[in-house]
Amino acid sequence: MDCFVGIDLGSTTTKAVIVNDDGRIVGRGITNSRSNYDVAARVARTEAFTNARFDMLGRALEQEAGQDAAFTAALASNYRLECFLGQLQRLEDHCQRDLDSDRYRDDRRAMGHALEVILEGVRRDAHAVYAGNASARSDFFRDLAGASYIEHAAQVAREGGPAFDRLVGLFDRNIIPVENEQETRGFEELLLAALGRTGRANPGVATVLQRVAGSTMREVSAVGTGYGRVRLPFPKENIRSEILCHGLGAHLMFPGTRTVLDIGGQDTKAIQVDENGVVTSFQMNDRCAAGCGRYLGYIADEMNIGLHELGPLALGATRRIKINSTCTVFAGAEFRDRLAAGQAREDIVAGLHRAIILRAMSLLARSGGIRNQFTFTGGVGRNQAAVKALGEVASDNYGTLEINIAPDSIYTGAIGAATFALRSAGSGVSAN
Amino acid sequence: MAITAGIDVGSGAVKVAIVQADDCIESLRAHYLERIRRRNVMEVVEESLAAALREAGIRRDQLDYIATTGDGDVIPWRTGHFYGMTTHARGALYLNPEARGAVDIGALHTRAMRFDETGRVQQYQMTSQCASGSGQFLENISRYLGISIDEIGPLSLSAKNPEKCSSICAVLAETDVINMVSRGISTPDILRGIHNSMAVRVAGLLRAIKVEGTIMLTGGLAGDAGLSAAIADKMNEGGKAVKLARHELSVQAGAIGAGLWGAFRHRKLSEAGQLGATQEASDGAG
Amino acid sequence: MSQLIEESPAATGALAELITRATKLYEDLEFKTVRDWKSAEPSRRAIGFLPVYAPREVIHAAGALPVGIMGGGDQIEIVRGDSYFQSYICHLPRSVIELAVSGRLDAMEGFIFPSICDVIRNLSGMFKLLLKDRWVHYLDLPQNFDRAMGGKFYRHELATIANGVTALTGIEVTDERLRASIALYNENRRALADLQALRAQRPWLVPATEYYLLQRASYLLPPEQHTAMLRDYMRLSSQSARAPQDNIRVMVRGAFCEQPPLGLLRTLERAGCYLVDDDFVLGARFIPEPLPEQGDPWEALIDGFLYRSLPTASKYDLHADKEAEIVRRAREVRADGVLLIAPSFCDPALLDQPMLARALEAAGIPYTSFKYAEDTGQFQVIREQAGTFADAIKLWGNA
Amino acid sequence: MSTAIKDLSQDRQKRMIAGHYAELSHAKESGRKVVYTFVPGNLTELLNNLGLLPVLPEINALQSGMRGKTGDYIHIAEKAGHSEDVCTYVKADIGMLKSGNLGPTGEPLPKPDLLLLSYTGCFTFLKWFELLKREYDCPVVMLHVPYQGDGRITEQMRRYVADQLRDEVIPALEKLAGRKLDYAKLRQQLALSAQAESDLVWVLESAKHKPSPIDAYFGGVYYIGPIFTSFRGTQDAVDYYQLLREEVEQRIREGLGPVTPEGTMHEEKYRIVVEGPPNWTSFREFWRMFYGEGAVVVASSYTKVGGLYDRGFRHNPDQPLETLADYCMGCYTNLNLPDRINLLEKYINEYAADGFLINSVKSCNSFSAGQLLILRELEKRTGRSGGFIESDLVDPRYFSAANIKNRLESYFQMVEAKRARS
Ligand SMILES: Nc1ncnc2c1ncn2[C@@H]1O[C@H](COP(=O)(O)OP(=O)(O)O)[C@@H](O)[C@H]1O
Ligand SMILES: Nc1ncnc2c1ncn2[C@@H]1O[C@H](COP(=O)(O)OP(=O)(O)O)[C@@H](O)[C@H]1O
Ligand code: SF4
Ligand code: SF4
Ligand code: SF4
Repeated sequence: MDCFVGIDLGSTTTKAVIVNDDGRIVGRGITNSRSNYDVAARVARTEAFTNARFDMLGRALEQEAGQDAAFTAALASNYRLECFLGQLQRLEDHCQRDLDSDRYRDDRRAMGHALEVILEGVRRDAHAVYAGNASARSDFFRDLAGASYIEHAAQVAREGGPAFDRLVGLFDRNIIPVENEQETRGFEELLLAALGRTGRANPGVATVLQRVAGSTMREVSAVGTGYGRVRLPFPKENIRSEILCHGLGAHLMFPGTRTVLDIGGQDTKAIQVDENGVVTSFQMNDRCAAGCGRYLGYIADEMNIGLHELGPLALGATRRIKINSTCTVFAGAEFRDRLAAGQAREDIVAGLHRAIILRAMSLLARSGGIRNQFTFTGGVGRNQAAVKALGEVASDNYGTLEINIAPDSIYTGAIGAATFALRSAGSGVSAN
Repeated sequence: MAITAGIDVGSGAVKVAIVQADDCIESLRAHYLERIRRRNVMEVVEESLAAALREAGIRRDQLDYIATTGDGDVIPWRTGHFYGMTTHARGALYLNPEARGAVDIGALHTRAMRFDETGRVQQYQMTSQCASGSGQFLENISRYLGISIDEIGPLSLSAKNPEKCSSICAVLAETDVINMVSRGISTPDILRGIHNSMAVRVAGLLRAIKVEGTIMLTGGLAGDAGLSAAIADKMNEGGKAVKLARHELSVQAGAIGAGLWGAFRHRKLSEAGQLGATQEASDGAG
Repeated sequence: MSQLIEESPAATGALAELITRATKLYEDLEFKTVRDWKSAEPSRRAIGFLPVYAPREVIHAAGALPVGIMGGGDQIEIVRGDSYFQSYICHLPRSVIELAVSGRLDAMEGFIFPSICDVIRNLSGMFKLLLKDRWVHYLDLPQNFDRAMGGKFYRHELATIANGVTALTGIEVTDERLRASIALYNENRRALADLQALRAQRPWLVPATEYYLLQRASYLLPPEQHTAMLRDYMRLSSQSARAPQDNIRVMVRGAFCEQPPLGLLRTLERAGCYLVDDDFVLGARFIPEPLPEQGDPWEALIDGFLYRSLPTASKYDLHADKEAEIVRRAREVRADGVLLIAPSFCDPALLDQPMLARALEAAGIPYTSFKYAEDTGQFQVIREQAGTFADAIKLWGNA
Repeated sequence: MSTAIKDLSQDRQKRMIAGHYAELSHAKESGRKVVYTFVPGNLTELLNNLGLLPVLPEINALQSGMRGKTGDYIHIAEKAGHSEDVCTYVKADIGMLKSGNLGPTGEPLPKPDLLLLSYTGCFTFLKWFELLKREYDCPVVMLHVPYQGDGRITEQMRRYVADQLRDEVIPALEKLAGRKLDYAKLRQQLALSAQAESDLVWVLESAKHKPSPIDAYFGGVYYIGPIFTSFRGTQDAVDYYQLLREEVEQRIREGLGPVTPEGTMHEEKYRIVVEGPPNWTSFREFWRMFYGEGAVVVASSYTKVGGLYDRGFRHNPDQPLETLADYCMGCYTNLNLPDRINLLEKYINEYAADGFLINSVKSCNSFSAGQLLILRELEKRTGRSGGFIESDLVDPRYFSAANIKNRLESYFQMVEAKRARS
């Protein structure tokens, strides 16, 4: 199969999308952006390819081995678990090596013991998460392992183990190299390991797996975009402005799109496109990151809950509180203050969501207002409370609107980029 | 002789000092610091006060005055509240009697003050609603660099080619740091670069209030040797020699100051024969 | 003064009612008050004016209600207003635009933009583009204070305003009508001066927020109603059981255009500061003394502006000594200290500050400075600064 | 060949400016009196007529900015209590003053004997001279230039300015100079002004050619130098503009594009109209972001701040005071917003621009307040793409190269995509 890859190196997350030569999306991958952009891009891309193979796999299994979608899903979960455990093992190795350093001269044994207990707990949690009967805070190893590590570390510290700060320090220091290392096992190896965990497979499954794992996926061309795009190891003509990619991506998902709002981790963009997905005007937030996705991140941290829990919480609000969105870093303080002043958690959180949306409204107005249809993209599009607030404010001010939110919205930029890759490859062929 | 507690409720940590003082002698009986770490502040306050009292070996009902500062005015059982710069100035003076100025760098804000030999604040400046160059900011950075807070100072001091760090925003700085790492800049150089850019702001505050002589660093970031070196460099660029001092109890300056003011007010009130009231009604010293 | 003091009792009865009325006026961003006033007679017109000073007498004499447009405060949601201004421009014009594009200013047939700064000046052009059906006039107040030059020019400006409003109301501004309007506003000036005197004398009777709300009411009510409101307030508050607190006395300077949120005033008081003098809503008493009610009324207005108006950061008067003035006034109201506060990004106010600060320093008057915006939502920093200021004065005072 | 010619006009300008600074540095010895004044609405002819030497603080600030000194100066001013928020020209000037009144050349400038506050198009000017007055303790004379709020200059406005000139400004200058204004000479000066103005307009309008032989923004700021500063009404200026015009004629004959710091620009890919002042601290870098992408600025409003001549105004020797009044009131920032939009719209159409770009500077409310409405109106009226970037005049902290480059790139790609479609 011929593949065209788009990579969106965002400030918080890196996304990769693969389209085939019909322009259909066949694979998606996401990881958190990190100190090594190459690695982030590689990880996202690998994940997208994995995802694409699962896409093929699902169909092949159903047709050729009579396995239903649930089976494929279980297989995929186990695949992710396998990857997670591999990373966790590397984390353990790093930590063990670190424990040999001078820093732990005095409490090496206690720390070592604590580490074992904690990682055992993390492992248990991971099994539960991937078995699908617990809600994950995030898709990322760093977040997932981190949250569970901290929880168990607190427990260990409470029960007389080493100090909490010290335990967390160990994690903080060693997570970085782990994130920047690649999985050494190939797709097939991981897949077979996952199959072992899944069990109860029909005969013929293994053959299908091997065939799919062995089929070629040729990367014809790739286009990079996003905040960190200039750091991507791509030639200049394969780098596109994130504005254009977002505009195009939104257009592809919803051809009727005229206005796009993208709220990412550290920037917000308002984009107007024409009927062909060509950008006609745009606005971005300036040097201050107030009111972007990270703002919600700080709030979630402050409340010690997952990002995905924030939206549902805010939907429970009963009173409208007006908050002027302030510095992202102060979001936590604002939250605490208002709580101390007796306002309800739900109401405050809803107010904070609304504040973000109001900020975005300014950018939208600046770029030329909201026209029908209106497409909301970026990570914050996953947050239902933000979506609700946006719907209210937008229709109050611009009349009835069709508001599009795709499940793929976080991939918008990458979809645009992948399509640019497809188009440029196409034009390259015809030019020759 | 009054025994008082000073409680400094910050955004990062709660600090408690138990102070014993009369007209001529002041002594610190105990001090305690507890990081809040997203817990309920009032619980942390109760816990910290209990711990400090234990250390001092006294009972809570033996306290003559409970003085709060920082966000401590939410504590219902306080005797009186003093504002942050009032208490940090007093605490700085206690820790270093030669000091005539102080910079308090905490989790979210930076405050600079100039005061006289009695601790009376004469001029001050505070950063506004932007967390660039705050403790929280450094904490984020250190998380990205995978080091613990205590390592920041020593690492920064070992920098060879400090990186120029231009970003003003604490949030965007995180990405900047990622950029730097990916460009192969070493951790010490990044940290010193950040310290230098923070120092410019701090030096700006200090100059705006025209302090001279010895300046105490107080607040959590006083523990950061790299930052204080950077500030000292910046301050002395202009040729004017200022002496920057730190103390191992710098982070407690607010709590100590509050305790001392509490003792002062206790004396005034007992002279005026108004003891018995457990709480001063209006905020502030009155 | 170290007695332990109770929080003064909240206003009750008629006083509370009056304050509620003033608060409602303040919160009336739909300008319902104006619409109601107009609906009483179909010929009625209203003219909005931006901060700081506009010759309300002329508008009034032409049969229109002068309405102050002071921004949107902290309760209005800015949806489109921000999109007209970059982040480094003060807040007031955003909310004014929001009011305009959301139709809230439809209650007014015309607008006057007094020359106060480049932002307001350019805003006048924006109004011309956005509200094409309304009369929009930029009022160039003279910066030349010679009667033969600046005076002559101003006379012409006043005539332009008179003609503009007359075109809307059909009522000619005769000398007679203008003298009558001046007389009404003179009454209002006297009442405002009395209120200021009362507050400087016994600030606990006139809390900062109430004083502020009363000033603001003058920008919505016809003058005679406002004067009555002031007189009622003074009587009721003096009879109330309000008792003094252990606060310091401060004077506020520098805030002359964008208005502070009420929370800021409250924060200052809670942090231990009585406001005994300020320059919020400055236009309401820009010419503090009554103007002559005989003779040429136009000359009276010109004279008032050229020679009797208060200093502001946007008036360049070669001969005025703003440094001497701030020191004199601080001493006159017996202020323990001065708060120099200014709207963020306000060039005129902020560029004035260092000059005022230097004067206060030379005079040995304690001062501190900070910035705000009409929608400032967090007051911790301000509370800390004002609180420390109050602490320093109190701990070494006779406390 | 063409480089040799280029050197001639640039050289000439450099010599003129160097000569002026030399005169300034000897002002005290030669007994010449020094007057500080502003660029918009400057009264150069009057000063020259009376032998007074002008100093333009804005020019000092921008030149110090180009030489990378303003960061420190601004710091000094902020240390002295000035807010981060206010105009950085003012702060750069205050910083310079506090560093020993150092001019951009590094040599100290003479103190003013008079501050001539021709208050045109900007309120900050008022505050600026109020501050300077306290530092230098010298007299101020104020010329209040009314704003074209209703989009026109009325007879009353003209009278008001002319009256002030006659009764306040000129007497104050005469007193300082110790002699009377020579009206016959003033008429000659004004005639010379008009002559240079015509050549300047010709040069600026040469950008209507394709490819444009000049860059009317980055190059333009050099072209307006002499006429906006101390040389209007002098033979020097007339000669300079003649020379410049000949050079540009030559470029047109040769079909050359504009001169850039890296030689002649080759391919003209985008023709852009720019509104707003440039950034001075990273001027070269900023310029490169344009010519590096093949973008040439064909018209700009900034080159009209010290006088708007391409709508026909010329100094008129027959009515010296009235013509000065008209000049002052006609400067770009003294136009009301609707007129600024009309002017830009005309530029976009007449210069066949592909789009327009607004560089919004943090310092300058006079320029910046309302620019977002300008953006929207122009997009609506011309159908051409508008771009918006933010920077500052002389505060290096507000020039984020990566940020601006990102926006410019996206903008040019957008122009391209739009063009490809139509
Ligand atoms: N599951 C989720 N629920 C709610 N919000 C989310 C979720 N996942 C991501 N986000 C939000 O999306 C932001 C990241 O958005 P993204 O578009 O990936 O940013 P960028 O492109 O700048 O990296 C996060 O800061 C977070 O606020
Ligand atoms: N050794 C250190 N080096 C750098 N930062 C430190 C150090 N110790 C504490 N901090 C920082 O100090 C801050 C807490 O300071 P503190 O003065 O208690 O603040 P607050 O009063 O606002 O709670 C935290 O942000 C913490 O990261
Ligand atoms: S206010 Fe907060 S988000 Fe904005 S620039 Fe400052 S630190 Fe960054
Ligand atoms: S607050 Fe200042 S800058 Fe803003 S409109 Fe008012 S005077 Fe102008
Ligand atoms: S505000 Fe603008 S016009 Fe005024 S001095 Fe500053 S840069 Fe010049």
